[in-house]
Amino acid sequence: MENLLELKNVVKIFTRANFAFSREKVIYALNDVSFSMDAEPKVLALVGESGSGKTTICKLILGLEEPTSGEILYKGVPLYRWLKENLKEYRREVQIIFQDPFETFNPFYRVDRILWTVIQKFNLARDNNEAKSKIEEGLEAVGLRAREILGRYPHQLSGGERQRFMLARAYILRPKLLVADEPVSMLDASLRAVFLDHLKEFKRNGISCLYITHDLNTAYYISDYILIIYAGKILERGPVEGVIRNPLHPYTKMLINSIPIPDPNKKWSDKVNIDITQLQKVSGRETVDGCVFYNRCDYAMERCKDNIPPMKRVGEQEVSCFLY
Amino acid sequence: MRIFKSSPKFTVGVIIISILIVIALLEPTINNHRLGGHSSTEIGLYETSLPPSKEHPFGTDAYGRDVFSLILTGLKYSLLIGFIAGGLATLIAVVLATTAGYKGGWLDAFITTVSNAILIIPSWPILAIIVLFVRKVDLFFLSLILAFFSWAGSSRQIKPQIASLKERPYVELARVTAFSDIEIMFKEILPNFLPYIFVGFSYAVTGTMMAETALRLVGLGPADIPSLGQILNWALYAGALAQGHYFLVLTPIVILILLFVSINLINVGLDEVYNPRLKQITGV
Amino acid sequence: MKNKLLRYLIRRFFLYLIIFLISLTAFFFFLNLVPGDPVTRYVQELEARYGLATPVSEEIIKEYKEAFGLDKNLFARYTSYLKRLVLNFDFGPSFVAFPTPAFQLILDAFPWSIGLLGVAVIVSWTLGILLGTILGWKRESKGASFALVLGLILSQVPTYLLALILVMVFSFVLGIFPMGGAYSPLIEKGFNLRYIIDLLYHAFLPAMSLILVYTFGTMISQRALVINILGEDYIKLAEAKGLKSNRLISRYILRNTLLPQTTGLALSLGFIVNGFFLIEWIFNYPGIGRLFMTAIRQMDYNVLMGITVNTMFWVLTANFIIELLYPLIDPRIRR
Amino acid sequence: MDTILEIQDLKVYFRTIFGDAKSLDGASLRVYEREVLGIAGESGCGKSTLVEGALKLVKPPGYIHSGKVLYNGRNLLELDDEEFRKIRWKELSYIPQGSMNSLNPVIKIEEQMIDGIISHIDISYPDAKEIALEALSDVGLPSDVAQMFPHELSGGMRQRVCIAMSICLRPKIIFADEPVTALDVVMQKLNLQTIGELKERFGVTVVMVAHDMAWHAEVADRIAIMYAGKIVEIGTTSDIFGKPLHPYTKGLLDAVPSLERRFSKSIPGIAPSPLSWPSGCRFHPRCSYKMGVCEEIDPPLIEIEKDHFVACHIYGGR
Repeated sequence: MENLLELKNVVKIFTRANFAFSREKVIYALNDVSFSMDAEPKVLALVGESGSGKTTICKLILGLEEPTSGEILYKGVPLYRWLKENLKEYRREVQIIFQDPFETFNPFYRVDRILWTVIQKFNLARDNNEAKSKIEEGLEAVGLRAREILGRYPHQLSGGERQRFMLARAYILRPKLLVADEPVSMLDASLRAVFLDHLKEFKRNGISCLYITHDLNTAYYISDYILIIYAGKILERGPVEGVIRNPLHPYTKMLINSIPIPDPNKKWSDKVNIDITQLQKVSGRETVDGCVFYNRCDYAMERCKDNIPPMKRVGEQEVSCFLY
Repeated sequence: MRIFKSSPKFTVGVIIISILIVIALLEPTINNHRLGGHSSTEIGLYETSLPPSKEHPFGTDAYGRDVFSLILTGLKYSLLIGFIAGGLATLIAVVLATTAGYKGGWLDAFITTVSNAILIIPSWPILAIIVLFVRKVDLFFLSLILAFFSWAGSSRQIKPQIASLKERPYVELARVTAFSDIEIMFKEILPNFLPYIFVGFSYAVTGTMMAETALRLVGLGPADIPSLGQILNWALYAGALAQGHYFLVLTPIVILILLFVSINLINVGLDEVYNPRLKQITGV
Repeated sequence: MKNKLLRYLIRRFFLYLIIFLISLTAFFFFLNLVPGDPVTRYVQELEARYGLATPVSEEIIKEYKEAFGLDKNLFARYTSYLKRLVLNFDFGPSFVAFPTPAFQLILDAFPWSIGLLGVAVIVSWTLGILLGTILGWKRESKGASFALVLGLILSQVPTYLLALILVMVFSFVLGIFPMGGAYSPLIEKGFNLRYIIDLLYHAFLPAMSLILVYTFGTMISQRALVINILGEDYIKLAEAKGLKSNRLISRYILRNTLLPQTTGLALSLGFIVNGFFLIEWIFNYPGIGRLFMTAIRQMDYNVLMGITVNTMFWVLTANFIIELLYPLIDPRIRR
Repeated sequence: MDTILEIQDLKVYFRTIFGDAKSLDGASLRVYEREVLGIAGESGCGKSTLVEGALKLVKPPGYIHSGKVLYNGRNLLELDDEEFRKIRWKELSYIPQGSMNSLNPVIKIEEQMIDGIISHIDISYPDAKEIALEALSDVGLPSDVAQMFPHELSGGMRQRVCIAMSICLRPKIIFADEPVTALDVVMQKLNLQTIGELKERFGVTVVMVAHDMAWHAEVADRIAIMYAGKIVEIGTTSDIFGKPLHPYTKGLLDAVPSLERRFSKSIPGIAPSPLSWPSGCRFHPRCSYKMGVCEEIDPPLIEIEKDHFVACHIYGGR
């Protein structure tokens, strides 16, 4: 049973050049990222701070960007062959939920157009009323009433309704893999749970989900397996219960330790001290040598400075750190 | 359209420009009726330099032509050149701006530098020399060179919009729904882009009209096309100022100013409606 | 830090040099590819005007061509033209005032233009920014809506049309200002007060026709900039800090409009110079504008080319100098 | 504990072409001395507008409709701008949102700190610089930050500069509007702890607006829950988390996902719009305890037990 999705040593470099003969500024958005999702439907969370490269991974999987080196395989076949030879089928099987509910709707058209084009493009219905029933079924599945939603313009819908509308679009398509890039970060806390419940339900309908977020709470809530990414490199991965309950990598520890618990009796016990390296803006690395977390790590050793720690298996989890 | 209610500037601009356009369109019938079939540029129809009267609301000029009809013809030709050259310039601007905005990178930087260069360098002396030394200057050639120098202005208005529209998530959503590039361009980007094309177009029209009037004022360009600039030239060279025929000089200027101001009002009105922060301040 | 800034400026300098050379070459080739050459056109013009017999003109054209080296092939002419231009600023002799080189004519006329243009632009730019800031800051004040309407109209009037109106109203009708020229003919030139006042008296209308238009143009754009900035977060914090309004306006609002206004000035120089040529023609002001117009009438090719190249050079240099200020105005550019 | 500031029935509306958006529709609140008061609620509930109203920072098209802000026995809203300006920053200071551009991008950090100081106490530039550098070290920032420009600092550090600025003149009350929202998790903890310590280190009262209940659990002494432009519950942190009274507060606490439990439940329905608030109690369309009276009468805020107020008809009887 080959993997549904696999990334092998993917590297993505962004160069910022301008016209007047200047030396290009090289930024490593992703350096040597490898992970895979097997065919069995699951929710895999990719957790990282802003600038860690998680959105770049999303764009690479959807073919909106090409990797500088390394390979992306979908069902064992390289992505570029999918995009060249049967783009339609790939688009049918791999779909996306964007972060900003206000920007994913073209303000010029009514919202129904999004569902109609999906049905026409992938000819999911033989005639109009089959299409209509598919649309209603899709909206019902995400708790929206067709009567209230259809026929309206995007600005007449709330943020929560719009994100669920996008879920309905995915539901109609029945993709194999749904990539969700920070789908709930723009929603109020009270609406998040209902959206995330629907994502969980999708798993029962055989739809796997790559859930990209900076918020460990929501990742813990819905995912089965979790990857921690920092400055373009995967530092730790494993089943979510294990990684949250006993984090291995110092960075994961620091993340979990920084998340406030909504309970006055469980306040933070330690005090964070500033490290001066935090002064400058962090966005990707210009150089590649050594562990990416070296200058913020409390356990940094001489070894960590110049060579990159390989991925080691510890129990069910894997971690890239010389401590193990 | 909600826009009329929310921006008085836009409404005033639209009213003035529509009146002027309607008059220009009716020019052939009005002049036929007034001049009994003669063309308004025909010399010696009436006595020379008559003061304004009922029959000749703007009087007559030194060559015995009725100024009112002359102005109408002038308005027609000025608008004609303005819209042809302006349309051409906008076409060039939209094509170059979209390729630059859509492709980005090296091509984008190159086109921006070229358009900035054209903007920075004073175009009038170059235009004047070209028109002077080219033997045969017809309407088409004049519009072409006018368009060449004014596309830069409108491309500067259009390009930032294209670049920002291309980045919008709904374009990426379209790409993920297997839309082809063409479909994305025309179905997703173009509809939201129309207001900006109009802004670019109005910049081009005012730009070319100003340049054309400047050329004709000093007597350059095709004499057989009596635009408002040409009428002004005739008036000045006939010593209208010295002889006190101020009306002859004032009327073409006032109409030109009306043209430029009304088009600009439309632009400012559009900008206030589409620019959230300006809108917020004006309480709309 | 310093060498990065230097490298940035050197890069920009080369960019401007390339723009200048390319536009010069494009203009030169375009003109020469056009049917007929300047000399023949010039002689034809003379015939038309003074009824010279046609056979005579053949030899004259040939002699003129040799004199101006127009008979060599295009590329040779271009290289020699460029060599003369770069080495000794020689634009070639003027057709009309034959022995005097075009460069000399331009040199005499140039200070008049720079003086008037420079003063008018600086006055209107600063005045426009001040008025625009006030309009943006105090929106409900009584004069505000009137100034805005006036601004919306005046900023759109081309400078040369306003010049016509001003000369008509103030010189011909009211007669309180001279009809043209830079100084009254009998005046005794020299560094005395009477001469200076006379100069100002003559320069007032030409300057006003530019100042009125460009001041209101800058005012309108400044008002929009200020309104935008007032919505920014750092203004909210500045107000929460309880800053005195003049400090808030100067260090927070004005300071942030400097960069957009400077780029605006740089990009509109070309447009202003366009109008300025005509203003000098209307007011018969002895600058390069009037020289250009007389050269137009006499088809004096070398003077025309000289003036165009000269303005092109000066506008590009002005832009380069303004760009030098960018890093000082906005620290983000230094990065 | 005596009251340092009291807000009475404050209303702030925004003019739109569809009529007035009543973002803040009559909020009453007492702030005690030397406490950290958390103001919680979701987007659109009017919590930021409350702070902007109290500090008279409301910009057109918004306007202060009515209400009083009592401080030192005076109603601040009746002071003219110049009088209000005198007490700004010296007594009432402000920490802006963690968004990108709360600092003036074109002038140095040092100058932005100093101009707040010089506008209020008349001392020389070097002395003011001394105060600024001291404030920077109070929040653990090196002194060469003063010579830097905002774009050279990361988001978290920029926010610490804002915190340093707000304590330069040792004010009585600091209003913080979503101070850590746009930051990374680690930076959020760092800056949140600093804000929490302001009370002990400088004896200052902090009013912190934030949408995340977990932040209030960490630093707040008392919490006011806001919904649809009004205050629906006020109580000590332990009371709010331990014995939440208002149905919306209960819903809010259940909805917040956390690493403690993998289960959270949403509040049904959608947030109402300030252009047309629901009649009576504004939560009734989404409330599972809804009674007939809830749709007609908007329940007043009453003190059920010591320092624990709630606006809900369920408790009306007692």
